Amino acid sequence: MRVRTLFFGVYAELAATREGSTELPPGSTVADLVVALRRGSLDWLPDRVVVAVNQSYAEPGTALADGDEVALIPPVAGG
Amino acid sequence: MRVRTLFFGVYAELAATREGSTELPPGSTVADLVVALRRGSLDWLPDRVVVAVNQSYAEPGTALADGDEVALIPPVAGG
Amino acid sequence: MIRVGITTRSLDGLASFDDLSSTADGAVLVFEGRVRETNEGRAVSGLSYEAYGEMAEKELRAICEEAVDRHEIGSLRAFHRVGDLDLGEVSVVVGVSAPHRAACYEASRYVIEQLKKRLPVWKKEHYVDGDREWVGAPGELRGRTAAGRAGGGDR
Amino acid sequence: MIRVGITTRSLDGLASFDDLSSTADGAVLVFEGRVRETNEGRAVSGLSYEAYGEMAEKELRAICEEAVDRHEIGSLRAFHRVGDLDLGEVSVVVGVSAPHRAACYEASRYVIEQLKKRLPVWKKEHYVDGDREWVGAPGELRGRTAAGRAGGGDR
Repeated sequence: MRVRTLFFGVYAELAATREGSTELPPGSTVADLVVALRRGSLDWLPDRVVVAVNQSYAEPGTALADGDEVALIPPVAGG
Repeated sequence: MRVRTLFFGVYAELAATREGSTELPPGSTVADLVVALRRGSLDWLPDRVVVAVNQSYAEPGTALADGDEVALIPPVAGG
Repeated sequence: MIRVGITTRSLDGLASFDDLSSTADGAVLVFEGRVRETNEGRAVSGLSYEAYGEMAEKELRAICEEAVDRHEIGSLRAFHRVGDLDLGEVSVVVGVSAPHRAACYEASRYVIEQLKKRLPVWKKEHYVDGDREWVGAPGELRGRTAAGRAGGGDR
Repeated sequence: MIRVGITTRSLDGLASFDDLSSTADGAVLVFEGRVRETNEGRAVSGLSYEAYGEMAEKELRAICEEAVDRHEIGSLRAFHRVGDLDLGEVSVVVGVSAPHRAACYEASRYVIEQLKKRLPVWKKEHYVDGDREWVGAPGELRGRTAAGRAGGGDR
């Protein structure tokens, strides 16, 4: 399966992109995606990075599905 | 000595005036003034009425002086 | 830095966001109290406020000075209106600007709560049924006013 | 009753006292967050905000719905601006009207505190010395950004 990845703030700057996509084995979780990204070019990505799946905050154990929109969320600073 | 008395809100309505003056023996306190007013026509005045002397809240024991401005303060309801 | 007043005129613009603007302050909070159409279940048609004007202004300034002593504040405005007010009209406004939001919320709340306790201001409610009553007046006195004797004071 | 948004345009008028007027509500409270000239001792020249727009709008609506569930509220407005902001410009506005003031203060504070914790919005501070930094970004990442490599990221 393939998920869409979104980058914001300092993560977008370091990834030098705002969007990517990653191929994962069926049954992969959020934690599996983070491991895959860190093994690729995003070695700086914190292993406990906050993640949103389809625009809702998700846990590391959340299962991913083909076509999911997964956002990597740096520490927020609104207001 | 003589003090000026001011009435507001429901007290002004019941006293049918906004202002009066009362003659008191030298050395009188706020409590003495309230007793004098209640013995006069203002028998409805609560004996624990809140009083301000010269525009500051005062205690029953506060001593009065000739020419003081004494306001009888009904329960406040600003805001 | 503190501006206060008791006035018969509209409070429009007396504690506006424009007035409270400073690049030193990251937070601005403006509270408005308005005449509601009901109070304790009775339909209200309007209010009359009366104040011991000179004392009320002194007391309001004292309250604001206490708030400024307790919190890091840029500007503070507090105004109370007196006279006859229609439904929806603004009776009180409190505006605060501060470097940080916590001070804004705490100072604003302090001013409005203290003002309600301490300001020598009185409110007569006018009800849709024609009755009028001094809010907070002791029940035993209400029965003695003209409105009370006309039958409205014994609720 | 709830209106929220994430927008690149000025927030002027999006949570105004006129907009929040209802004779059922005796209290109106409007909070504005603005760009301050200093942060943690550094002189700021401006900010850029970036948001995960769709999620931020959903999250902001969820926060407002929680506030309405917890308090008796008439109307609630919350808007966050994104893009480049100068000193003194409004970055966030929260407006509440309610029958009684306690609900206004509590709901307003709830929305701003939750928004700061949960809204997927990021802020890059521009400093007078020319440096720029993502606020809250982990120190070890700052050193890897273009600004960090130019020497500003190791404070």
